[in-house]
Amino acid sequence: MDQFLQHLANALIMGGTYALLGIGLTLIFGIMRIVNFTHGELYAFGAYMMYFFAVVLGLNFYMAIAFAICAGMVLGAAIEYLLLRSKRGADIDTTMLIMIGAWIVLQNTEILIWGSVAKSINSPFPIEPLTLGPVSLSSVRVFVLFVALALIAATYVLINRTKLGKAMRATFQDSSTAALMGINTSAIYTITFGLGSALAAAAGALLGPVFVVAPAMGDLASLKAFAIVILGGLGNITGAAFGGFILAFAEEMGASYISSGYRDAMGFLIIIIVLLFRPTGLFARSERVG
Amino acid sequence: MSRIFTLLVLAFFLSVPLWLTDQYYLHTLVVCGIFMLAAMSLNLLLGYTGQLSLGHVAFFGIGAYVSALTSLGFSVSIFAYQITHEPWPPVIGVVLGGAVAGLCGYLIGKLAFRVRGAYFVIVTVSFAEVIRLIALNWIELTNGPLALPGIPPLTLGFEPIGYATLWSKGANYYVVLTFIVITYIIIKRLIDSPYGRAMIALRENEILATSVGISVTRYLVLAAVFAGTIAGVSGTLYAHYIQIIDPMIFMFLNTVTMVIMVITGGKGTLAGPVVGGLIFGIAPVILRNYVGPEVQWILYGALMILIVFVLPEGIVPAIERWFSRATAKSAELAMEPGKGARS
Amino acid sequence: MTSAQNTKAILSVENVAMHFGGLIAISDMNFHVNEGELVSLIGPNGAGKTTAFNIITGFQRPTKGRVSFRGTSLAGLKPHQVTSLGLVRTFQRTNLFDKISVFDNVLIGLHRKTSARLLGTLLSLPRERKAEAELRDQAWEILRLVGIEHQAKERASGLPYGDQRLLGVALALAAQPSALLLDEPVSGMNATETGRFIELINKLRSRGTTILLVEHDMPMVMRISDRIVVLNYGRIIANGTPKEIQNDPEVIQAYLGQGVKHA
Amino acid sequence: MLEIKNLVCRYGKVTALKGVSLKVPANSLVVLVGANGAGKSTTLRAISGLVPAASGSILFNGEEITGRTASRILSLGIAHCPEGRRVFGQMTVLENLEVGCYLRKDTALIRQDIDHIFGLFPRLAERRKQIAGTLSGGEQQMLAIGRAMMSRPKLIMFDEPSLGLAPNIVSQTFDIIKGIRDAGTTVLMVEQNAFAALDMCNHAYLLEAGSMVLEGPGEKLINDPHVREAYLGAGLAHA
Repeated sequence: MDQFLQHLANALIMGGTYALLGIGLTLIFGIMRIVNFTHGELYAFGAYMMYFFAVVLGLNFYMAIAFAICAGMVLGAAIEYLLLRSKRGADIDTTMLIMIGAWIVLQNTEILIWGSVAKSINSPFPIEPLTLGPVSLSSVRVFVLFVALALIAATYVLINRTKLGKAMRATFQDSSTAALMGINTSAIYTITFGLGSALAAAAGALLGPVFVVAPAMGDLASLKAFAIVILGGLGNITGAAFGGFILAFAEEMGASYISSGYRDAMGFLIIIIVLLFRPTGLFARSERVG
Repeated sequence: MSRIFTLLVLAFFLSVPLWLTDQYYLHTLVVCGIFMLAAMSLNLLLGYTGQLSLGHVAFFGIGAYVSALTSLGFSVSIFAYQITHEPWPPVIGVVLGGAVAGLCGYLIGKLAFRVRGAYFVIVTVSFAEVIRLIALNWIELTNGPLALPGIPPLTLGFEPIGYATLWSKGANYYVVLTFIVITYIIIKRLIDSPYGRAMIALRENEILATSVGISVTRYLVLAAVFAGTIAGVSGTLYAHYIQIIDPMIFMFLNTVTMVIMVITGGKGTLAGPVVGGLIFGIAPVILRNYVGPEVQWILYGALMILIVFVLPEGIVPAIERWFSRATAKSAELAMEPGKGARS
Repeated sequence: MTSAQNTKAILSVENVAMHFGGLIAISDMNFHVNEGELVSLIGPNGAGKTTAFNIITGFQRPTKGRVSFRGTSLAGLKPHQVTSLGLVRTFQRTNLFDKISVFDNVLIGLHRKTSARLLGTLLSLPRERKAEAELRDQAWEILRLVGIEHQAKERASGLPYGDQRLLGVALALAAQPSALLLDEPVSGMNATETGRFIELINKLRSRGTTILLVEHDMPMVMRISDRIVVLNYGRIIANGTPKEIQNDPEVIQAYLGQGVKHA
Repeated sequence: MLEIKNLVCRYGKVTALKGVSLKVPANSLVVLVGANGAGKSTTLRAISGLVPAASGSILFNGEEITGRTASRILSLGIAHCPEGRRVFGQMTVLENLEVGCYLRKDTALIRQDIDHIFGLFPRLAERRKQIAGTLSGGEQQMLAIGRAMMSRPKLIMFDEPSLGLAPNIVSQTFDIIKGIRDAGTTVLMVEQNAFAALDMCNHAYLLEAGSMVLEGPGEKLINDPHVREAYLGAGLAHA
């Protein structure tokens, strides 16, 4: 039982960052219908930016996180503006090929700049774990969970309560009518892509100090993000948040009770099972943005 | 006209080992040919049925592992049963590898074609990743990350004639070339038949295709079986040629390589994967003298984006169009000015 | 009216209703088409014509009621199975295999006529080569019938608009229909193109093809129909000859609205 | 107020408008009638910048607006209430109205205008927190009209406001549109329900296959046999 509680706590902490990844991708893939293979790369980018700001430039840890998130937003918006804007309305294959190309370029640029050796980032948190009954957690991980939850809440408020959020939802539901309302739908798409990318970068920036930063970290992150989005239902932000926690839980259980080698297989099995038996996602009935 | 051209190209490739003495270049061509074969099979799905299958490397790797294990033998225990297999000749491995990969094509096709578009892509990628993780973790069978070394090279021949084992690169070159020619003919016949037309119809307009009586799943699955089998066979050739395989064979980048070959050459054309395969088989050899692998990949990625923007149909259709325009122009000069060829 | 009373009926629509959530697209629809007849289904925008058409062709399943063709119920059949019964449709907007040649379009349309076997195809056996040659002959025949044989080598998308619509019909004809369902075939055509289209329809009728037409072009509908079925707010408000329909007050009201005065 | 000269629009190979000219004077209600596919909706979409004009010009208060973006045209004072209502089905009634005034900066007045709309349509006021997709067809039409009014337009265009609505709701909708005109907003309306539209308008145009074939005061067109022919086909009816 104690063991189980510990796993649950671990899953909760990973789930927060998975939820960020998933919400970011559900905006891009679920709503804009871009099969975004660069999503994981933006996650890796966020981690590298964290390394750059916190270690190379020696900035304050918290400021470095904020800068890394902003950098992710800028890169994401740039990708949309340069590569996707002129292809809007093109079939899904076309944009997918562009995104695969962009993924290869981004990943290898990272290797070129930072080398293939993993980097580590020190956090200002004490090394001694926090103990809560049978569960012990490192304080940096608890910090990560809280920041992730705050970012999820901020995204929710942005989309549901602000004028920009209303314009985004109007554009997703019916872009030509939204244009009739005076909304610059092109700009909305760029902003949405930037926002989704910022969330991926946030996940990377937060996990960078927990694990290490390596060029290949993006590959699995992309596919896991797809699993989360599919689990939650396309374009469903609440679904993606839950999807993130479910995936983290499935991985934790898979790793501890089946075999640690199959931890990463859980996401793929979820994708295959959900798509084949419940293609609209588990949370299809709940509210949707787009 | 085009038949003569095809035969000339074939004659050229037949002559290559006669004058190309550098073994490294020959080796490059053999590997290039194997990937070209896989790209040709991917083209069936990606080009002719229009289904972007990004798990193609799974069929390639399954073929490689099945053939390697058939010819190496193995011993595993499943649920307390001990299964032991004694080594068989590599030729049987090639057949089995193709068959198992084809069967996987059938099963995955049956399942994955229940979803379309982006979902299909994600299911295929996931399938390949699951297979990779199995190859990595089922150490008893696959030796995991430690690789399967010592795979015997192909041995051809019959009892009364005697056997020839393909140790040399030249011999392997001819074997791969033979497979490419056979595959080319098979795909050509398929495409020019009602079967291939049904696949193309599904790519162009699925609803319209069903309205003239074409069954969607039947023809998509058929394409997946052919694609799986051919990719599986190319995997077996790879295993027996390189003689060592490890789970890295399932890397997503290998699928991307095949996709780039097809897209650059021209998806949905017979010659597309051949041209694309040659370019991307040979380009690394030239580029490696100047830049590192990362820069190479950056160039490939950028090229892929560029192709989508500038030459979305690929090289082969562009050349064909240029050629037909040129001939139309000369015909126009010869005869009275008529309607020029339009694209 | 039941199908029993109309022994000649080849296609019958009985008590069909279609609901989308709370919205009733079709409330209760009953009509039939006799062998060799040309029936037009008309109605103002939003009357439910497209829904009716999709139900009849098996692209949508009705909430209740049944559609039967030659006595076989279409319930639960997939579109390609409906086609194999001989009930073939065209599409409202130009719907062709755009990127391939006109001739290959028709070859694809001939899918139902193929007798090629897979292994024979791969080995290029004489039987399959003969079957392919026969298929090609039939494709030429259809192109000639429709009148676009001189454009056989063109890309489908490169044809003038009117010819694209003709090719759409050629595709449907290639699927060997005993009844042809045309969805707004002349919309967007100019007068000459419409004229050619009417000629084609007359040719098909002389070969005994049954036709159900959904169309907005009233002059054409009035000219070629044997019988017209008028749909409004998801129910049939009139069923009769063109002359009867044109003078039916309910039809006039459906089309022109409730007016204070009357012409 | 609005003047169109020789407008030509194409969708790919199909020419939808073949040189359409019309005038909408200030404070009037002008209708465009014609059979399906005549090019009525395309005309409105061209005015609001959703469809590019191949040639010709559109002038609004003397200013050339051809080629302007949809948001620029809206900010000049032309609102477009699209065919089929097109409310944002997953947003609430209130949010739909708020999106309608997306371009406005005068936040203080917006509250007032929303209250005004709710005063006009009490049924919407009762349902202000309801998701728009769950409203009935008539309520959605009210919402679409209210949303278009939220931008405080000088000219408001309605595309088939009666489409798919029950007859009693149709007459109610037409009353609202007349009310809008009477309150001083110019109206350009596309309508299939020809008799009712011609009855309520100041001036009407008949479109046939992308060309203007007839124009005049509404009561004149009502009695013109050409209108009936345009809908039901020529020949037989008079034979």
